[in-house]
Amino acid sequence: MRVSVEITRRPEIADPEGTTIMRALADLGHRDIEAVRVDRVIHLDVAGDDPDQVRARVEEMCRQLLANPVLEDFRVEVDE
Amino acid sequence: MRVSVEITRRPEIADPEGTTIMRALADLGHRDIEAVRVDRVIHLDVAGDDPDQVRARVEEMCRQLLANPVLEDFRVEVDE
Amino acid sequence: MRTAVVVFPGTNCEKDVVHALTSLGGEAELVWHRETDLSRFDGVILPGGFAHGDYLRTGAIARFSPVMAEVGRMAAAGAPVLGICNGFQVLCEAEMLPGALIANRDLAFICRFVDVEVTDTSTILTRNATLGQRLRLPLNSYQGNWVDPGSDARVTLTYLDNPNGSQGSAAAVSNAAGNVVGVMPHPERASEELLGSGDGLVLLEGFLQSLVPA
Amino acid sequence: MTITGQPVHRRLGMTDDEHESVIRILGRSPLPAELAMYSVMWSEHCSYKSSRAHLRRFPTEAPWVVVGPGENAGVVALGDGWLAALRIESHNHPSFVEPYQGAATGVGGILRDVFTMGARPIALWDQIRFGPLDDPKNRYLFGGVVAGIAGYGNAVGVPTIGGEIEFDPTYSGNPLVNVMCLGILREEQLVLGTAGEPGNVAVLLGKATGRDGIGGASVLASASFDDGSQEKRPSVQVGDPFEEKKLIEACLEMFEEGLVAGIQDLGAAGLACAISEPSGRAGVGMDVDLGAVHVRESGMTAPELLMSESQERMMAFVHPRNVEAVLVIANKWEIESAVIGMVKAGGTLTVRHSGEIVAEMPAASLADAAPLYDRPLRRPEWLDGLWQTPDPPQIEPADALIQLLDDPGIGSSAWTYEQYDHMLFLNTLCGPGGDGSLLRIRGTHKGLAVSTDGNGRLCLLDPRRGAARLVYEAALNVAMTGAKPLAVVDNLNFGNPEKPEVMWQFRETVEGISEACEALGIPVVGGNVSFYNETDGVDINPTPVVGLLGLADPIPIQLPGLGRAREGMEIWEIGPEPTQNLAGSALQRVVHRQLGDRPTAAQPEWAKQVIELAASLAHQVPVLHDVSSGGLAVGVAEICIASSVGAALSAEGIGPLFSEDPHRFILMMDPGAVRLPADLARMVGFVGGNSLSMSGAGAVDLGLLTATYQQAIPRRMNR
Ligand SMILES: Nc1ncnc2c1ncn2[C@@H]1O[C@H](COP(=O)(O)OP(=O)(O)O)[C@@H](O)[C@H]1O
Ligand SMILES: [Mg+2]
Repeated sequence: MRVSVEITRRPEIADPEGTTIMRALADLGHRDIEAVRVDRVIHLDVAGDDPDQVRARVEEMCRQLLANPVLEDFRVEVDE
Repeated sequence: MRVSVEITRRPEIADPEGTTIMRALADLGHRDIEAVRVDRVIHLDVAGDDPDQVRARVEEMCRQLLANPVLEDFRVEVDE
Repeated sequence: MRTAVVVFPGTNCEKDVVHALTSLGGEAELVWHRETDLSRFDGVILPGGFAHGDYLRTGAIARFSPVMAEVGRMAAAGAPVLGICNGFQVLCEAEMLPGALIANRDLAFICRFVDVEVTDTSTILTRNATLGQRLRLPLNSYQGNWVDPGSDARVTLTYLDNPNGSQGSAAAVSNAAGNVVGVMPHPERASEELLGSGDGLVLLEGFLQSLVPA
Repeated sequence: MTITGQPVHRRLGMTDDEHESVIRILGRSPLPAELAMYSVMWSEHCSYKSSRAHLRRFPTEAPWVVVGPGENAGVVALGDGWLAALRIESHNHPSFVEPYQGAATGVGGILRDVFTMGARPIALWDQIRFGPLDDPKNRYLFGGVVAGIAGYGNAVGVPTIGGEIEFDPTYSGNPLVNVMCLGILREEQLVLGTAGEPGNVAVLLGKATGRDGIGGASVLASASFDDGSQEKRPSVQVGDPFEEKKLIEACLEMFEEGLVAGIQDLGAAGLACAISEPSGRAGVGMDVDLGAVHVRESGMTAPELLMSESQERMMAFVHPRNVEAVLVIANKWEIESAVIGMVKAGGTLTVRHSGEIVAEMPAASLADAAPLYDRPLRRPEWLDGLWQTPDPPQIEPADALIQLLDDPGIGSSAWTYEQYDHMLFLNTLCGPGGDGSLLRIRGTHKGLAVSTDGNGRLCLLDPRRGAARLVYEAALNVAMTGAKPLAVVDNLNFGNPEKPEVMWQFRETVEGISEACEALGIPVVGGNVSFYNETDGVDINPTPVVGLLGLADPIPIQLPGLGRAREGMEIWEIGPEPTQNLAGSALQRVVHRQLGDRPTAAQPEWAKQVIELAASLAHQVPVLHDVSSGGLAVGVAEICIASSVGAALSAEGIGPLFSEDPHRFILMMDPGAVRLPADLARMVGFVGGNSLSMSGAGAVDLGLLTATYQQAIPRRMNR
């Protein structure tokens, strides 16, 4: 099954990359951007056919490896 | 308006991050993952109220800066 | 004969490049990325480092620096333009060189000497080298993995033992005319036996000899 | 700040007595912002309240000392108007909470301590310690810390040219991440952390202030770990090497133009520290308006603004006539800046937020009035047990050697240092992989040599002897690059200072370092103390780390190197005859898996002779290598591997082959090339063949040695 995990940086955690991109966009004339944040999406193909089981397994992977609990939150979506 | 841009890596382009994650997951015992691909999502807050205009402007930013046509495609979503 | 060595915010090899060039009798001057007139120079080097912190994509933001228009103009006029490491990445993003650079195969930074072979001697970088000549140069990059699907690019140097997954083992590529070259390993770091190798000198000499009064 | 449960000051890690003395100083009970300031400034991390009394023991004077302990970094004179600035810092607790960012911000912090002095940082060294790599958690921490040091150091553009890696169960719940930085400057560029004269303007430079690490380093580093450490997580700081790079260049340009009267980095205790310490040092006061601080998040309270540990910020004190020029340079380098205050006469610090006074106190009281604890000491009872000589299992030297080379703390560290840019600036003459590092100062004949050394097992068995031996080992390492020892910085990583045994270990360590420095005639010019390295009540082995700077003048024309051994060369061991003593040795840890006996004491007279001899031999012979971890056998094996040639050792028996007794080094040279003093030198074998043989103990194939050594870390990190 195709699963996608959005890993988002906690709002209170600084995002130097987002800030730098925002400044670059401003230099290019896009001055009316109020905020830029960069996150990651991880797409996985997981064997299995029970969506709930698959979701549970992927959430486990997030806690183990994919997301950094200190800095990030994650959202798992099973697109059957 | 909140706009999110998904920057997806072209299929023919190698994805070292994806392969590394897949290997790491296997080490953790998750051996039945068939594919892992890592993409980026850029969230922007853009001033303006006309969704089509905002979309057009963000697509322009993607062509200019946010995506590299050699490596990536992009998909813009305006979540009003 | 003067060479402009461009400094973007985050560039860090600029003084090393000037040191190596001047030790060969060349004249080089640091130029801030906001400079808009390079007419007093006969060639340009974009040195290594982390322009704009490598944020978004390496070289993606630097490409829009004011100085880049001038770099483009000089390249079009046939002047020698060399991008080293991060400078290579900037030239790709600026579409002055084919392809792009992505993260190393093993997703780790690599700083060590690597062996490369000269595969094209008709560029500003390799004109003094011989075909098949082997050079020992320091690599120093996280995104040294060059890709260019369906490429017909001119590959100038290749790795003997591909350390980062680069397509066709390319360590350096040039534009069709051979006056714009991007090289991932650092010739200026191999400019003295005392530092472990002098193999970069033949490349930098080639660059200096390619300078012709603008 | 709304805080539930117990009184605010306790939640901020302040004892009731400390709270009382704040009330005494102010003559009233403190406002929230004032309490915040005192709590961070009086935290163990910032105030050294448990260690200060002992640190006074260090010898800190020498004719070449320009700035000793007390400033952001120590500064020594190198001659011809050149100065070197050096400092070492720990980021142990933050690296446990988030290895990548913890290590990265540790690098950022130590860099600021050095360029605050007006110096350009030219190199970094990392001393990192973890639990065994068979535990995935330790692999994660090790990988993350190395990636963090690489990610920040490489991008900020300062090479990391050496360090030390150790793996030991004692660090499983509490890794150690120490980073040392060296900078150079010309005399006239020296700047201090002083606010200077009344009228000077306080300019805050760099990153916008957010809620990062509120109470972070200070409170985090001042409280032990337990399951509660989860709660502390939100205060993790994120490093931005790009911002720091611009900040370094901007500040150095300001110094060159002589625009800055004094400057202070914002590290632990953030703004609270950066406004109070420089005022205290200059005996002045200051008016500060928090409303002027450029912020990343809206609605930050005064305490938050004062305690925030947002990275990449500096506080410059500037004469009014230079403010314009300073802002122009900040602009050029594309860093933000804000005028947030003005220095005033009389020592009162007055902090305003949206018009009203949120804090007012004697500026000096935040540093000088900090509590000073003379904590009880007790020699641990268990030490006598440990001093019994164990009877180790029998083992073939050849097998022991292979087991040692396969240890990730002894095997090749290329996996780590090849992730670090160690060549930038074209000055690295002796880089990672050898003994001491050597950097040239271009345009001179001078070279700066550095060695960093720690050994938790030795110091567990005898903190005083162990610590002294670290200083001698570091001195010998720099001598082997032709350098003369100049100065020491130290990083004291210990457990919970409220335990008398830990304080005893601390006192003994300070004593040992002091004795060795006095014997060598070198000062301690700076350092750092990290207490509360314990998890669930278990303290780490006492782990002092010594960083020693030496000066080579002139630099040897041809430097000795491990890779320069050739067929037919003689192998000599220089120094006192080793005993059978194995206390704290790698053999005990890796092979016997049993620690015991009392470490051999250093012998200052031998040490000085051996160090001077090594420094002169560095100009004459191709191969020098000190005998340390793994003893003579491992030392010779490392040379064989680096030179891809075998060797035959006449040395026999476990003691001579594996003892780590001090003041010894290996020398290789063509037969009779140099005359060696008979009382110090022993011929122990020849270079040649493609295996390493130890007389009466069989031979080990060079290929096997090499593969084992090179794979020690990669095979465990599966990369
Ligand atoms: N173990 C030590 N040995 C010598 N000096 C030390 C030691 N620990 C701290 N110091 C000195 O105390 C001063 C204050 O340290 P610290 O508050 O950590 O500075 P910073 O705030 O710049 O990190 C510094 O000059 C430091 O060198
Ligand atoms: Mg400091």
